Order: sequence, then structure tokens, then C-alpha cells
Amino acid sequence: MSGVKPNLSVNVGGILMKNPVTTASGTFGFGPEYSPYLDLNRLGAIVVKGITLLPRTGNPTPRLAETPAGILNSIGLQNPGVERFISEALPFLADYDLPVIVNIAGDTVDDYALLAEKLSRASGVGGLEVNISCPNVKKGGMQFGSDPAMAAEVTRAVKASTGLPVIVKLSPNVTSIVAVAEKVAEAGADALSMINTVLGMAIDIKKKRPVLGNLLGGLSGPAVKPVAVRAVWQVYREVKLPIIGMGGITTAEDAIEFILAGATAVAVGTANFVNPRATMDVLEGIENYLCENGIENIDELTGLAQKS
Amino acid sequence: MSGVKPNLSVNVGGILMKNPVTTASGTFGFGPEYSPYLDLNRLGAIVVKGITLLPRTGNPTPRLAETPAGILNSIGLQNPGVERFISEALPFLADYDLPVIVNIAGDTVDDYALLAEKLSRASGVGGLEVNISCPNVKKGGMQFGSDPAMAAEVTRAVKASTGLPVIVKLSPNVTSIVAVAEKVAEAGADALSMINTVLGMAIDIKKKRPVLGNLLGGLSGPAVKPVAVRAVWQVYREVKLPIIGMGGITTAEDAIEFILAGATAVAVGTANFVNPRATMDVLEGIENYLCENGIENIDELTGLAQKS
Amino acid sequence: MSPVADAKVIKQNMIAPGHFRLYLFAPEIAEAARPGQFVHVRCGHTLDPLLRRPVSIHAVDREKGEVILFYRVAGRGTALLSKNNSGDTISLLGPLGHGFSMPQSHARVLVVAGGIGIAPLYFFLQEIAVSEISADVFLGAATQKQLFFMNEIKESGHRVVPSTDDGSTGYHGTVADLFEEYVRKSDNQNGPVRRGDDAKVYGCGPSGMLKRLTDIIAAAGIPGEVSLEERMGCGVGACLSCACKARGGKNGVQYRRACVDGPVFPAGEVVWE
Amino acid sequence: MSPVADAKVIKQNMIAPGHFRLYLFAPEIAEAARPGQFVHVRCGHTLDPLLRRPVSIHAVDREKGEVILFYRVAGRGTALLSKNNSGDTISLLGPLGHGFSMPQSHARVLVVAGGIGIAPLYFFLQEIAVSEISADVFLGAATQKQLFFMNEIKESGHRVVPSTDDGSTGYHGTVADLFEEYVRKSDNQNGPVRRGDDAKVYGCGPSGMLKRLTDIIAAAGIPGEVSLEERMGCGVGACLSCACKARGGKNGVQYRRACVDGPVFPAGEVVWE
Ligand SMILES: Cc1cc2nc3c(=O)[nH]c(=O)nc-3n(C[C@H](O)[C@H](O)[C@H](O)COP(=O)(O)OP(=O)(O)OC[C@H]3O[C@@H](n4cnc5c(N)ncnc54)[C@H](O)[C@@H]3O)c2cc1C
Ligand SMILES: Cc1cc2nc3c(=O)[nH]c(=O)nc-3n(C[C@H](O)[C@H](O)[C@H](O)COP(=O)(O)OP(=O)(O)OC[C@H]3O[C@@H](n4cnc5c(N)ncnc54)[C@H](O)[C@@H]3O)c2cc1C
Ligand SMILES: Cc1cc2nc3c(=O)[nH]c(=O)nc-3n(C[C@H](O)[C@H](O)[C@H](O)COP(=O)(O)O)c2cc1C
Ligand SMILES: Cc1cc2nc3c(=O)[nH]c(=O)nc-3n(C[C@H](O)[C@H](O)[C@H](O)COP(=O)(O)O)c2cc1C
Ligand code: FES
Ligand code: FES
Repeated sequence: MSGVKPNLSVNVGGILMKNPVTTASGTFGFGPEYSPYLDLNRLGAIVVKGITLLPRTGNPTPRLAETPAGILNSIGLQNPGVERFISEALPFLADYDLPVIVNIAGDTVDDYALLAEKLSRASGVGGLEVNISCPNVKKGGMQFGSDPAMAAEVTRAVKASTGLPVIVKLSPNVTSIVAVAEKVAEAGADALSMINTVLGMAIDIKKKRPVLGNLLGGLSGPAVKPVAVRAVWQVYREVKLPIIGMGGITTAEDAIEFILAGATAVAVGTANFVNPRATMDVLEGIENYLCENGIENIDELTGLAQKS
Repeated sequence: MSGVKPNLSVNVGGILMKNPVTTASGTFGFGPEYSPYLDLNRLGAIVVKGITLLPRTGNPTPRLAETPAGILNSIGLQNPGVERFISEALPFLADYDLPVIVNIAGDTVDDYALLAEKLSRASGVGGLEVNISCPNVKKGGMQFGSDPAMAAEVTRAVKASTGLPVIVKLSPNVTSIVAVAEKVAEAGADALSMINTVLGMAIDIKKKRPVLGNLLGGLSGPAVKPVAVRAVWQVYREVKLPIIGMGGITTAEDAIEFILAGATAVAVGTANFVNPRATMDVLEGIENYLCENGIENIDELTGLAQKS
Repeated sequence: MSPVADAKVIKQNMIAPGHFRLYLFAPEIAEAARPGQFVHVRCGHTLDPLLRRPVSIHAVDREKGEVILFYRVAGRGTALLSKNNSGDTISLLGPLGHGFSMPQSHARVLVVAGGIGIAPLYFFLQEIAVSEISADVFLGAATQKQLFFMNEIKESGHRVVPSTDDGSTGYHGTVADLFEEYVRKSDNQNGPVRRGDDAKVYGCGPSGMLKRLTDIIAAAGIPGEVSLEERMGCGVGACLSCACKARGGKNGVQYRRACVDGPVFPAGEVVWE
Repeated sequence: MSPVADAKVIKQNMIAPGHFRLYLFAPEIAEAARPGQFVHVRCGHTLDPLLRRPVSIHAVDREKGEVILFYRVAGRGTALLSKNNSGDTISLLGPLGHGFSMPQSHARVLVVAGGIGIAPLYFFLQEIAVSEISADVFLGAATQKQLFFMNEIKESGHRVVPSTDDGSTGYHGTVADLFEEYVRKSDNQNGPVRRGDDAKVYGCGPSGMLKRLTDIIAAAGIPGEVSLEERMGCGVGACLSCACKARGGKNGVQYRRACVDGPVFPAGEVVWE
């Protein structure tokens, strides 16, 4: 068995990935930033920074605080807007052979629809990840994600505006992530990704004020891994859509936890900051694990811990 | 100024504490466990392990998993039941001069009322902490805590059955902790405590099954601190009840973050396991901070970061 | 007041790959320690890993105020622990737990240790040697190189019967198999261990081995004590995470806390899963 | 491919309380490094603290493949870093960022360093000395003992004018005050720095000092470059956490990334808060 190379390819709602490892939106820029550190072609897919209709300058600084085994961020969707994204950032990725998944965020349902439409017309987009769960923007963002009906409405609007596979990204800041997932699935999502950051805060006791310029921020990194694994586990049981699992993945062992819980693919986020080659380490570790366990097909691993 | 000893005493909904430092339920046993390591009389109050009407054996093992800067537990309210608690555990604490706060948990609203009644008749109980937020029991527990109306009902029932100060302990596993806090306040709670553990999970990739015998568990420790500080900050803005803040406090600096966010008192939980004298270190550090900052009265610190 | 000791590392020796003997200066713990007790060790200085790790007291030098640990690198905590050098400071809680009972002077003492299980039993053997009790020690390991302290144990007056899983030294098989054969032979040939003898077994090792050992001595009617390894949080009885099933209580089975009610339990009381 | 180097510690010297010079073997980084660039350093080996810390390249020895850092213990990360000894391994990312521009050979070079700000400027001074450019170095510190490397800098052909906050050596006051006086005098007395001179200022230090420096040179009409300290996440331009305000863009002010667009910016471009 150990001689046979396992089959790592996965299908995430119509997005064909040569392996299950991708990047978490907002932690990997648009590709060029990490291309000196790894061959992007080895990724299963790339998920780029969240894009809005118009350019955004983002939130006031400081935008980052370190917390125990995690970070809080309040970047606030700083991005060049969809037009400049298409003209300036997408061409770089055209040279690579991997699905480009564009994370989109809007203030209104129409924004999402318009973004989906524009990106569907651009060449080189392999799928959309609908960010209804960003805790760092005033309008839209998490509001959509914390109300199952609103989440469904955004999903329907995006689906109606694009032929691309649509992944909906869920927030952990809800009483029942399963309830949101179910509605989003009914509304036609092709896949789910989870989790976005956990709403948090830090206070500077010297200055006696919040550390972040935006007061609240989103918690990510190893600290949130147990919350994320739980979310994947709960949703996998109830909703029959492929899941991209993320939240604190720094090693292959972490990624395998998510897959055993029910994830079809995994995304590496905050860990890129610590180790620019984290995606590659995760990929190689998953491959070794499959070999050692005599598993020929990565799909066999998805949700296996649910069956014990 | 530095010569003057600051006034550390606080009033938490009628519970008079000589200082703001107490223990988080379930992490400090019933008192004797840590009494070799510190003088319990130096605590502002002691909050004991959750008590139910009947004895409980708790959840299957393993009940504990370490996670990055945190732990997952699924103890499941193992306790001797209220009768034996009163006859066997309370007398030990009678020798000490500090408010004993009893954490109570029930399967039904009536359970809570009955527990409150029984404990009000016992001597040596200084207050009740109503646990509507335990993620580790099937019935009751978090269910009460995630529905504002149910939470209010439990609160009313307890208030009707006791003359003791009633603290309601809130769960972070909700879309809006403020919504729950508001209803609980309307229902007559004297104080709030937050946060209980964050619902989480870990998977053993060797055994390919969840680590905990009970599958899901509650995340606590430094990892959750940003979530807890955020909860205190949000609730302090909207609800005019004193708050006992907890979640990841290991040092005085951590405790001060909670107080600046809006906590009147703080509880040390998981950190006791790491450092049995953590409560004392927190207490001494708070006192030093007040001296260094020329603050005479700890109350002046509560919510100060909201005013900047 | 029980101490939370900031113990200075005197020295740390790697005695085989991944196996370390750590010498700590902690006079109060050395003074109070009894065989089978443990210390709860802070392996690093940051919030990750967060919890302490329980490690048996392997030996003490009360004159020098030394506590000696013997451990195997099993994961992140013990890996960090192994990086400590002389002069570094390690926080210890202890001595904790309920240890081995001391045998009567006329008793027939049988010690069964599997792998790293020799760690606390070494201390036990040292202490009974002071009372001039000598034991038969059944020492099992994966391979010859991991049969630790054979000579030291012999020198303190005990007999050692080794076994290795790979047969590189002594009996070829597990230490439970070895011990079973020994007990069976004793029975058949009217040998040294018999029902009614004042014999007592002291065991420590992997839980599979301890379960077998418990069955063997139950069948032979010999009393014994075993030291369990449970995942621990607080180490002082507060968190209820180290619950292990034991006979007793209303339903015949109850949870007991390995950290304070154990880690050493009468073999007959343990309910194996 | 840019390296993520696992650099061996050659040695680490405490050169004053809380101040360390760390010598690392990282030949590729040493080869590529330019003054003002930094390395992103993993201070520990666990998940806490999680993020890397940016530290300027303080000097290189390209022949030996050495990268030298000079840092002050400011918190948990740098405290852990200071525990590393020769033989230990530290993960480095770099060289990162946009450094100082090299002055023209005929330029009048004025270097203004406050406190630990000398770290990258030392490298700059080394490199320009190779091109036989000598600078006037205004070196400020809290007290005499923290006026680091004065002699080394002089030996490489530069002039050093020291200032201390407590007046224990040199000018009594901040280095910004010292520099302001110097510039004013130059103006008044037709001295060495004048508008139209090919003078250029290179500054690094606390942000309050850099803001003053920017004002002073703006008023005097001298161009300059300053190195900013922003909290950093990735260090490679991906996370947008190191945003700092700079002139430009549609609204006249835009966020730029300290890690890739900086840390060194033309002084006139920085928008101070
Ligand atoms: C009372 C007692 C005494 C002990 N004495 C010794 C001793 O003298 N020498 C020695 O080498 N070891 C001893 N152990 C075991 C030791 O505590 C574990 O090896 C150690 O906690 C592992 O920590 P780690 O961070 O290195 O590994 P981790 O990364 O935490 O875990 C490595 C593996 O060990 C398992 N594990 C973790 N903690 C425990 C635990 N408390 N009990 C059982 N399994 C665990 C994990 O599930 C995992 O499979 C003792 C344990 C107990 C309960
Ligand atoms: C490009 C660059 C180059 C630098 N070069 C050097 C150098 O050569 N020598 C040196 O001693 N220091 C240098 N620094 C500063 C150094 O990065 C910080 O001192 C270090 O990150 C503090 O980490 P810590 O864990 O020790 O402290 P922490 O506990 O993280 O923080 C201690 C204090 O420093 C503040 N802080 C944390 N990170 C930063 C940051 N990135 N920028 C500014 N303030 C911060 C915190 O808010 C806190 O007040 C540089 C910073 C940058 C951005
Ligand atoms: C700096 C930063 C920026 C982020 N930006 C976005 C974003 O633009 N859109 C989005 O959907 N998620 C964003 N996220 C969330 C991540 O994609 C991911 O869901 C989260 O960080 C959890 O994964 P991790 O713990 O591996 O980082 C961001 C996270 C970080 C840390
Ligand atoms: C082992 C353990 C047992 C707990 N038992 C209870 C309990 O019985 N009742 C309760 O309200 N909270 C219980 N909690 C939650 C704590 O009281 C506290 O709310 C939580 O752990 C967050 O604080 P910390 O991060 O400081 O531990 C328990 C927590 C732990 C770790
Ligand atoms: S480890 Fe906490 S009760 Fe035993
Ligand atoms: S530190 Fe991430 S963009 Fe600069």
C-alpha cells in the first residue's frame, strides 16, 4: 500500500481541486505575496482576499492584536474593488493552473448579486465564496450570516447571478450554525466553508482602551480550532454539502481533524503568517497520513470520525 | 498616592466581596482541594462546582483534552447532589469568612426553583449562580441559556424561590449575548456572570474518533479570553447589572482587561489548574495596578475602557 | 501550605534515546514524597502547552534535597521538558496522590514493571530496600536497550527477571506473559508464590499490561496494587477530569479521581474498560 | 524562492541589560540583505506567542554567512528570543521590506538614531563606509550606557554626536532637539547643511521622535527617509495589518503596507497620526 500514491483530488461543489488544501480568504493576499515561498500550482485552489464592489480603505489602525495562540484582526475588507481586482490582480493568477476562488462581500443583497455577475464575466474565476460572516464591517457582513433567512436570500441572489460554483462562508457567532447551513443549502449553495473569525476583543491596559482601532475584531488561529472542528462536525451530520474546513489549521494533524469531522477540503489561514509554507506542510502531511493508514482515496477520510 | 491602600471591595448584586477575585465554578472544587495552596479567606468569594438536585456521575471519560492555549472539558456536572452538598461540603466552608456562591443546574425550570429553595434554607450560602449555559449536559444546560425567553423563565423561577442574590451565568454560544442578558435582567437577576465555556471539539487522528467520551466539550482557558472580554464589553454597554467576568484569566493583566471592559468582579477558572495560586497572583497584581495608576477605588476601573 | 516549588534543574541526563532522568532541587517535595506519588510539572513557560504534566517521583535524595524524575518523551510537553538544562527553573506541584502501601517486613514482594512503569517502582524498590525487604522484580521492555536500571536495582538487593518483546534479553514476550508463567509455575510446583502466602504484587505500566496483571493475580488470589495513568487537569482533585471507574458506591461502580484517590489503587478495585 | 531559513544561532551577547546582539548563520539572507530591511523572526517554538516578530538587520558578515540582529527585550517574544543560545535554531523570513536608499557618493549624509533605532542604521553606516561615504551621526539614548556602538561607528569613519535624555554624556536632551539645534545653527551660520545642499537625512527611532524629525527636515527643506515600526502579521504584504497612512491616492491619503512598501519611507510621504 505504501507504494501507491493516494488520490488527493476532491470536488468541492463543482470546483475540482487536485488536492484538498487551499488558502483562507484574507490571509494569502492575491497570490503574489506568497509565490516566492511556494509553488502556487501545488495548492488545491487559492481563495483570495474579500472583494467588494467599490474599493475600500479598511478600518483604522491598529488592525491586529496577538492573543493566546491566536490573533484578532479588524482589517475591514481593505481591497481595490472588483474592477481593479479583475484588471490588476486576476491576470497574475491566470499563469497558474489552479481554481481561483473569489471571496465576495457586500452591504446589500444586490451588491452580492452584482459582484457575482461581474466576476462570472471575468475570465479565470473558478468559484465564488460568499462572505456573509465578516465581523469587521459595519453594514452587511456578519448580519447576513447570523440570520438564516438573510443568509438564504444572499445565497439565492448570488446563485441567480452566476453559473460559477457558489460556496457560502458561515459565521461561528450564532446560536446554531446548523440552522444557517440548512437554509443556505436549501437556497442552492454548492458548498459551505467554515468558520469565519470568532468575534472577540482585547484591551490595552496601559492605554485603558481597546487595542484595535475598530474596537472589536475577529479571532483566528489555533485558539479557535476546537470551535471550528465542532462546527464542521455539527454541519456535516445535518447538511449534505461539501465543506471547506478552516480555523486554526497549522499542521497536517490539524487538517486531518477537520477532514475526519466532515470536511472535504481545508483552508490554511493565520498559519501562513507564521509559516509561509504551511499549506505545503499540511499537504505533505495529509499525503503521508493517507499512505500510513493505507487509505487510497482522500474522500474515504471525510467524516470518518462520525462513523466510529 | 502610592502609600494609600486602594479600596478593593465590590458589591456584586448584593454579594459583598472584600476584593473582586473569585473562582470559576467547576475549577476549584468545593474549597478543600486548593486550601493547601492559598488562604481561602483572601478570596473575594468562592464559587463552587455546579450542583444538581440528585447526585450525578458525570460523563464518560476521557473528559479533558488540551487544545492550543486552552482545554476542552466534558465533565458533565458530576456532583454529589444538593443534599450531600449541604451536609458534606458546605460545613468546610463555614469556617471561612467569605461569601459562598453556589452554582446550580437543572433539567427543568422546577429543578432550578427547588435547588434555590433548598440552598436558601441551608446556612452559609451567600448567593446563587444560575448555570443556564453548561454545554456538557443533554437536558437543560445550554438550552436554557441560548433562548432569551427560557433564560428569563429560569431567572424568574429562581428569584421567586430565594432571597439570596441571584447571578445568572451566560453562554457565549449565542448569536446575541446581549439579547439574553437583557431578558435575564428584566426577569430580576441581581448580577450576571460570563462566559461559560465555548462549545468545541477535538478529534484523535490516531483513533479516528472524538477525543472526549462525550464527543463535544466546552472550551476554556486563555484561548477564549478575547471572546469573553468582548462579551463583557457588549453586555456592559446595554445592561445595568454588575458582571463577574471570566474566561481565560491567568494573570492580573487579564483580569484588568475584563474590569476595564465592564466587569465588577472576575473569576479565575482553568488557570487554577496551571497555577494553584493564580487567584492570589491576580489579586496582588490588581492591587499593584491600582496603586501604580493612582486609583483609590476599584469601582472606578469598571468599564473605563468604554469611556475613552 | 503545600508548596508550588520553583525547582532548579540540577542536571538532566538522556539515558537512552527519548528517555531522560531529570534531577531537581526541591527539598520539601523530596522530604515528603512517598513511592507512587507524583509531581505535576509545568513543562514550558508559555501558554502552550497549557496544562501541567503528571510525572511520578522516580527517586529522591533527601540529604541533597533532590527529586529525580524518569520520563519518556511522549509528546509536546515532555519534549519541552527535555530541553531544560542545569540552572533552569521548573514549576512543580507535589508530592501529589496516593502512593503504594509499604509492604510488611515479612511479605513476599513481587514487582511488575512494563516500560516506563519502572519510574515510580524504582523509588518503591529503593524505599523497601532501606527496610531490608527484597523483591522479585519482573522488568519488561520492548528491547534490551530499554531495560533500565537492572543493575542499580540488583545492587539494592532485589532479584530482577527481565523480559523483552523482541527477545533481545531474558524472556521473549511481554512482562505480563512472563509473570503469568511464573505464577503458574509457582502454583504447580509448590514454588515461591502460593495462595495464602503473604505475597503482594506492585504493578505499573501500560494499561493493557495492568489489566492482564490484574486478571492474573485475581485468578491466583494474590493481592496487588497498580498505578494508573489518567489524563489529568488540576492534579489536586478539583476538576474531576481524571475520573476512573472503581468498584464501590451504590451501583457497584463509581468514578474515583486518579489524582487524589490514586494514582495507585488496589488492583481488585479497578474496573477496566 | 525566498528562503524560510532555519538559522543556527552562532552566539548571542547581552551588551547591556535587556539588549542583545544575536549572531545567526543565514548565508542567503546575509547575501541579499540591504540596510533598512528586516527579518521576520519566530521567537519561540510553541503556539504562544504565535506571530513572528520583525527585527531589523543590524549587520551582516557575508563571508561568514552571518546575519546579526540587535534588539531590546520589549515583551514576551523578545524575552523568549533572548533565551536562545549557540546551537539553537531560529526560523527567519527575509530579507523583507524596502530599505534605505543608498546615498550618492558626494551626498552629505545625516543619520539620526533614537534608542534601539540605531539597529538598522548601523548596517547602513557600515555599507556606506564601504563606498567611502562618511556620515554625521546623531545618536540619542536615555543615558550614557545605552549609547551603543559609538566607537565602532567612529572607527568606520563617521562622526558621532551623542545626546542623552539624562545628560550623562553629550547633548542633554532628545536627539531630535539636538538635531534641530544643529540644523538651525547650520542655517544661521551658513554651516554644513543648507537648502540646496545634496544633504539627506536617515532616521530611525520611536515614532514621536520620527515625527519631530520629519517636521524639522521639512522646515529645513532637507529630504529624508525614516523607518517605521508597525505591528506586523505576515511581513510579506498579504494581511494588510501593518497599514500606515501615506500621502497619495485619490483622497490624498492612502494606506501603505509597512512590511513591503516600507518599513523605510521618504519622510515627506508619511502621514503622522
Ligand atoms: C500519575 C502519573 C504518573 C506518570 N508518571 C510518568 C513517569 O514517571 N514517566 C513518564 O514518562 N510518564 C509518566 N506519566 C505519563 C506522562 O504524564 C505523559 O507521558 C505526559 O503527560 C505526556 O505529555 P506530552 O505533552 O509529552 O504528550 P501529549 O502530546 O500530551 O500526549 C502524547 C500522548 O500521550 C497521551 N497522554 C497525554 N497525557 C496523558 C496522561 N496524563 N495519561 C496518559 N496518557 C496521556 C496523549 O493522549 C497522547 O497520545 C505519568 C502519568 C500519570 C497520570
Ligand atoms: C520593521 C521593524 C523592525 C524592527 N527592528 C527592531 C530591531 O532591530 N530591534 C528591536 O529591538 N526592535 C525592533 N523592532 C520592534 C520589535 O519588532 C518589537 O519590539 C517586538 O515585536 C516586540 O515583541 P515582544 O513579543 O517582545 O513584545 P510584545 O509583548 O508583543 O509587545 C511589547 C510592546 O511592544 C508593542 N509592539 C509589539 N509588536 C510591535 C511592532 N511590530 N511594532 C511596534 N510595537 C510593537 C506592543 O504593543 C507592546 O507595547 C522592529 C519593528 C519593526 C516593525
Ligand atoms: C487578517 C485576516 C483577514 C481576513 N480576511 C477575510 C476576508 O476578507 N474574507 C473572509 O471571508 N474571511 C477573512 N478572514 C477569515 C479567514 O479567511 C478564516 O476564515 C479565519 O481566519 C479562520 O481561519 P484561520 O484560523 O486559519 O486563520 C480573514 C482572517 C484574517 C486573519
Ligand atoms: C473542568 C471544568 C468544569 C466546569 N464546571 C462548571 C460548572 O459546574 N458550572 C459552571 O457554571 N461552569 C463550569 N465550568 C465553566 C467555568 O466556570 C468557566 O465559566 C469557564 O471555564 C471559563 O473560564 P476559564 O477560561 O477561566 O476556565 C467548568 C469549567 C471547567 C474547565
Ligand atoms: S486531575 Fe483534576 S480531579 Fe484529578
Ligand atoms: S504585515 Fe501583513 S501586510 Fe504587512
